[in-house]
Amino acid sequence: MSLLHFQVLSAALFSVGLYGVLARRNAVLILFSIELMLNAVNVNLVAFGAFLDPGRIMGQVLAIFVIIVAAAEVGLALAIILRVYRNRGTVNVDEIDLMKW
Amino acid sequence: MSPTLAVFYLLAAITLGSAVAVVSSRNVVYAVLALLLSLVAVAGLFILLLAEFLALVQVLIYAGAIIIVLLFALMLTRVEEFARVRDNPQRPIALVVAGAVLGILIAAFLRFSPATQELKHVGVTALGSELFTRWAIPFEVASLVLLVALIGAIVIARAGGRE
Amino acid sequence: MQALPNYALLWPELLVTALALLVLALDFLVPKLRKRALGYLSAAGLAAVLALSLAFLWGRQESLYEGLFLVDNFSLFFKALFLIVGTFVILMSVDYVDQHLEHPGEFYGIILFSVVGMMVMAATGELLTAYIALELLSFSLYVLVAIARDNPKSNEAGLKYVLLGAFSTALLLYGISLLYGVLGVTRFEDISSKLQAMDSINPTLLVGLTLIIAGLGFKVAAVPFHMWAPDIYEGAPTPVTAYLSVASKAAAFALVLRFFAVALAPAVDQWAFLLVVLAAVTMTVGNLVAIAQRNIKRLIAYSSIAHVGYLLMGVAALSALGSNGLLFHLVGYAVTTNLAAFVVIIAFFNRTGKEEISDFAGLADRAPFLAMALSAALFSLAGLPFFAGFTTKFYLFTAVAREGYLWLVGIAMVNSLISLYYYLMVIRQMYIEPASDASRLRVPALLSGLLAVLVLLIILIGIYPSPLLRAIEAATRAIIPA
Amino acid sequence: MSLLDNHLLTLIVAVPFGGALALIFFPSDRPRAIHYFARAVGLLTLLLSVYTFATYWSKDGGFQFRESYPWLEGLGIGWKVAVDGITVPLILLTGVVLPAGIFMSWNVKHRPKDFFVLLMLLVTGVLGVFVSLDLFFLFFFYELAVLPMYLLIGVWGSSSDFGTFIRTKEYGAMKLVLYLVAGSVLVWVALVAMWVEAGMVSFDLEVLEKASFSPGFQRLFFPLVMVGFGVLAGLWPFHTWSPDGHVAAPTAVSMLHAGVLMKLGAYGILRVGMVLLPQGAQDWMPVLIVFGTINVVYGAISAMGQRDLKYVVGYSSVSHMGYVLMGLATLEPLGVSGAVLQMFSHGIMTALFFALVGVIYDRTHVRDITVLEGLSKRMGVTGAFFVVAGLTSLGLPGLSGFVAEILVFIGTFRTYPLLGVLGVIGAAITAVYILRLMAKVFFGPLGDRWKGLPDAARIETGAMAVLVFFLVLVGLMPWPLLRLIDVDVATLLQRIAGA
Repeated sequence: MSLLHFQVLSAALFSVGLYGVLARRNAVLILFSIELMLNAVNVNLVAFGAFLDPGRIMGQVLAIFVIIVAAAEVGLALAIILRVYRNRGTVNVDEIDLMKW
Repeated sequence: MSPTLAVFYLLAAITLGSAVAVVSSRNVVYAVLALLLSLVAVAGLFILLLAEFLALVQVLIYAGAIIIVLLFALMLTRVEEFARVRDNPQRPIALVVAGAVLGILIAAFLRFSPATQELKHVGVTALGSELFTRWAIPFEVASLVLLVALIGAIVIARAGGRE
Repeated sequence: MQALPNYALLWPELLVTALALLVLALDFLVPKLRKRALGYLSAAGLAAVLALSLAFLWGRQESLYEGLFLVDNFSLFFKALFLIVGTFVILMSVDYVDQHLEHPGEFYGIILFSVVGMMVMAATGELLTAYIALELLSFSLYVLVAIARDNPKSNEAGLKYVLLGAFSTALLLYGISLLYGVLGVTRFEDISSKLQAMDSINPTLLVGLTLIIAGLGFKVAAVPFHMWAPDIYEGAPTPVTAYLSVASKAAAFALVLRFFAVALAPAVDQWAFLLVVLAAVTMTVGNLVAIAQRNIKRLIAYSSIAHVGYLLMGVAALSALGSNGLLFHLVGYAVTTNLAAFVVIIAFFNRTGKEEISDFAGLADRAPFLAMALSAALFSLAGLPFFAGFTTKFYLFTAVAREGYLWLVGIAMVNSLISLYYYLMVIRQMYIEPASDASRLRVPALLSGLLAVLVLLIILIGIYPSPLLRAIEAATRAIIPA
Repeated sequence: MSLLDNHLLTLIVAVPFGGALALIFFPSDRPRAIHYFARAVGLLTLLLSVYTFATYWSKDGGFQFRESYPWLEGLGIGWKVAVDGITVPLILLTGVVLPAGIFMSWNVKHRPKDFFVLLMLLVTGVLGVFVSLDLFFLFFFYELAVLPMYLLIGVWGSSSDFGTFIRTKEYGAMKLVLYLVAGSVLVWVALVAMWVEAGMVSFDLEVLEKASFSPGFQRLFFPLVMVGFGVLAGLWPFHTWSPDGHVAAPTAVSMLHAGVLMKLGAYGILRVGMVLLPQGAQDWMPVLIVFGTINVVYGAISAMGQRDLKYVVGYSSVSHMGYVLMGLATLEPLGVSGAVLQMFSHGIMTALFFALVGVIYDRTHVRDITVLEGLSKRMGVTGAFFVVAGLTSLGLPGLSGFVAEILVFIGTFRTYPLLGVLGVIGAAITAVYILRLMAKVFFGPLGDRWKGLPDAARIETGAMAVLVFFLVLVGLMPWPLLRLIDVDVATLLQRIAGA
């Protein structure tokens, strides 16, 4: 089990998330895809911190912050999504088109 | 293959498999569950990296938040409507872009092979004291971020007004 | 245990936070009719913090946690800018909030929180802190954009903003994680010394830098990461649009400038070309697409994108003079000029509820002062003399040319010419086309007063820029020693 | 009067600017007061310009009335003003045309306040360019002179109906502004390049003059200056804004724009291009003189084909500016002096032309020369003045145009004889269309529609009489002007020859 294992995993997770952001139309699912990308970030941070950083701590600290903010982001984004859903009855981003993208 | 490596592959498979499920599922509820699974598997990976505290944070906060999201979604909307999922016509483009990014990242990682050190536990105390001294300022700012998210979520999602 | 650091250095941020909490608390106590008072209180509070900061912090050179938080002229310059903009935007919003929003307390409170975020962004010399501060700003803006809950356009803008914002943050963070992996540090000065020690840039770091530039590119709305801006500008409540186009942009540039000047200076060859291309494409696309716009807020959105292109030149041509030029143009264009334009748009919208460019027909007869002020703002944006835009553009372009980018400056000047065309189309509506509704528009005294101040500032910067430039030079010296 | 002399040039720029500022705060519902105030400002400008001319007269040439203050040390920009023998006549020109234009605007009833504010900003720009010795301020005022044009034409201008299509005033305004700003962009690039090349210390013309740019640099950037300023001078093929813009513009604006503003272009080529890039000037002048000749001939031929009286004058401006460009391009003392004198002469003449067209249009509401017939029977003064302007335009001896054009022709014959011939042919074509026009419009049988036509009002007659006076005066006594011009032209040409 080496650093490269984690890096490749993180790269794969990031790419899957990126694909999701670009391919999905449902706002909730776009949000989830972004969370996958953030997880890829965390895998990177923790792995780099563990394998490379002599202090070993900074990677984890960074990851904690990312987790906290990401969780808050899910909550806030969902509140907005719900509001849109109530006003418009849809959460598909390409049907939300009062203004062109 | 060492046992840890076997565990790594298992967790990696779960992480990626459920991630793919998240981005391809036709049902939002399944997607939430897959995301949850993926998050938990990543927490397992953190344990492999001897970052147990972080694994705990990941499960409690992150996965917790996602569960709340799930409940939220189920409670406030009718499932069958929320679950009506279709994808963009631009899926092939998305696939190409994501594939290219993956290729670039892996190519870059293969050419980056620094000397690594032994994995070692990081005490929760060390992490905590670091968090509250050296990183006190971002920590406080992060609490404001949470406050803003909370206020915002309430103001925006709260029923009422001219509905 | 080391000695307790000097937390007193944080007092401006703490005061604004306290003010925000106070406003939120008062919101529960003050009866509904007196909500305007919250706006005035917030504005007065920010002005007070501004005065105190300028009085006590100018010229200080101190830092907390070895550069994690810096008190220097650069950060103070931007803090003053944010406090001024915050004050103006809050005062601009009061009427609008009265008429259109249900939650004044939260509105002002969140604006104040975002000011805290921006202040930390300008003051930090470390990536994690920068990221968290950026998130405080972004979260506040997500909420502010969507805060008109019953307006579907506002909801829609909020949704798009939060999704694209989160996406760009993910790119930025992945870039940061790679940078941390390769260099093992996150403080700007450490990054700089590590980069200096490397003989060649390894590909992982290069990918990381590219992702960071892409993520920041989203935040400043540089092409090709700009597509969110027009929709969000159009859909957001108008005072929030003003805030977005001015403050968030300034904050992002504060961060970008310090990051590139302090942390990435040793690797300048790796990213300068990327930024040059980004700048050229951004200004050209912004200006060309602006020509086709019918909505005044979208027009300003695209014109802002174009101006981001000009500002990016200042980053690409990184030097003391380039940084001066960037800051100068940021103040001249973004702060004074855009704010003035938005005061007019808000005043017009409050009275008529309209915001299409064709709705401005005959404004010269209906509200001569508004028409004159908007013309001054548009001429300033186009870079015509007597107005701030002329002097700041001249300075910025000259500074960029000095670093050997004369061809880029040529492109920028041609762009400037293109922009004149669509600004003139707005002026044509106001002065030449007849009004469909000839009734006179009354402008409330508060907005007139703000507008008068801003127009005077536009002219003052245009013809007597020396005092402002001296402050800017002092700010630049904090990040780029002469 | 040393206090006045020490601040004369700042004052001469400040007067119209201050007038504009003061007018902004005038109550809009007092149109008479606004008109009177504007006239006072115009006359004060005239007074100052005459004073400048008269005081400079006793000096030995070179830059006089210097003032200089630092403004932006970081880039080496300062407020530095001075005039030499080339600029003084142009300041006098501006001082004469401004009040004439203001008096001719007595019938502006729509938003007179805004009109005069913009007009004065325009003149501030013009005077600023003439006095500035700092390239930043030169450019600043150059752009300032363009800024008010869009509104001046768009709000107070008039559209032309060609039967099959309409040239709207908005079109003319937009075209003019975009062309001129496009030209200024080229100039701007060149200015910045010179600043960088000269060591990034100063935008001061006199400092840059000593920088001795490399021949390659000069060859590369002179065309930018030449074309950039040339656009405003009506240089072919970038002249098309000029007829469209001048025709759409209200009378006073056409007078100032064709009379004075176009001279900024030629002045810019001289002051920035020839002074700072002498080697480039030598290399590129053969090209400029060809274009200038095309201007003369092409402008004259185009004027011949027009039916709209104002378009005739518009194209004749293009043609006459060609003489200025030709003269400059000879790089020969007589030619260049002739060019500067032509700037003055054409400025007065074309202002008079546009004033006359304004008077006629105001009475008849027609500008079609096939319809206008025998007007001098009813409009004697107008007809007489038109004859003076027309004869100046075709170069009759005794009027200012003759002196200027003969100098240009001599200069051209000495350097490019073939082009000199073409220039003379251009003058001949001018004679044809002007004489034909005068015969038809003024001296034919009186058209039935025009039986009850009133002549020019007293105020108009007065304003135009001043212009006529200068045409005759300079025609009879050109030497006071030429004396000033010759000294500094000689200095300039020595510098170019030494490059």
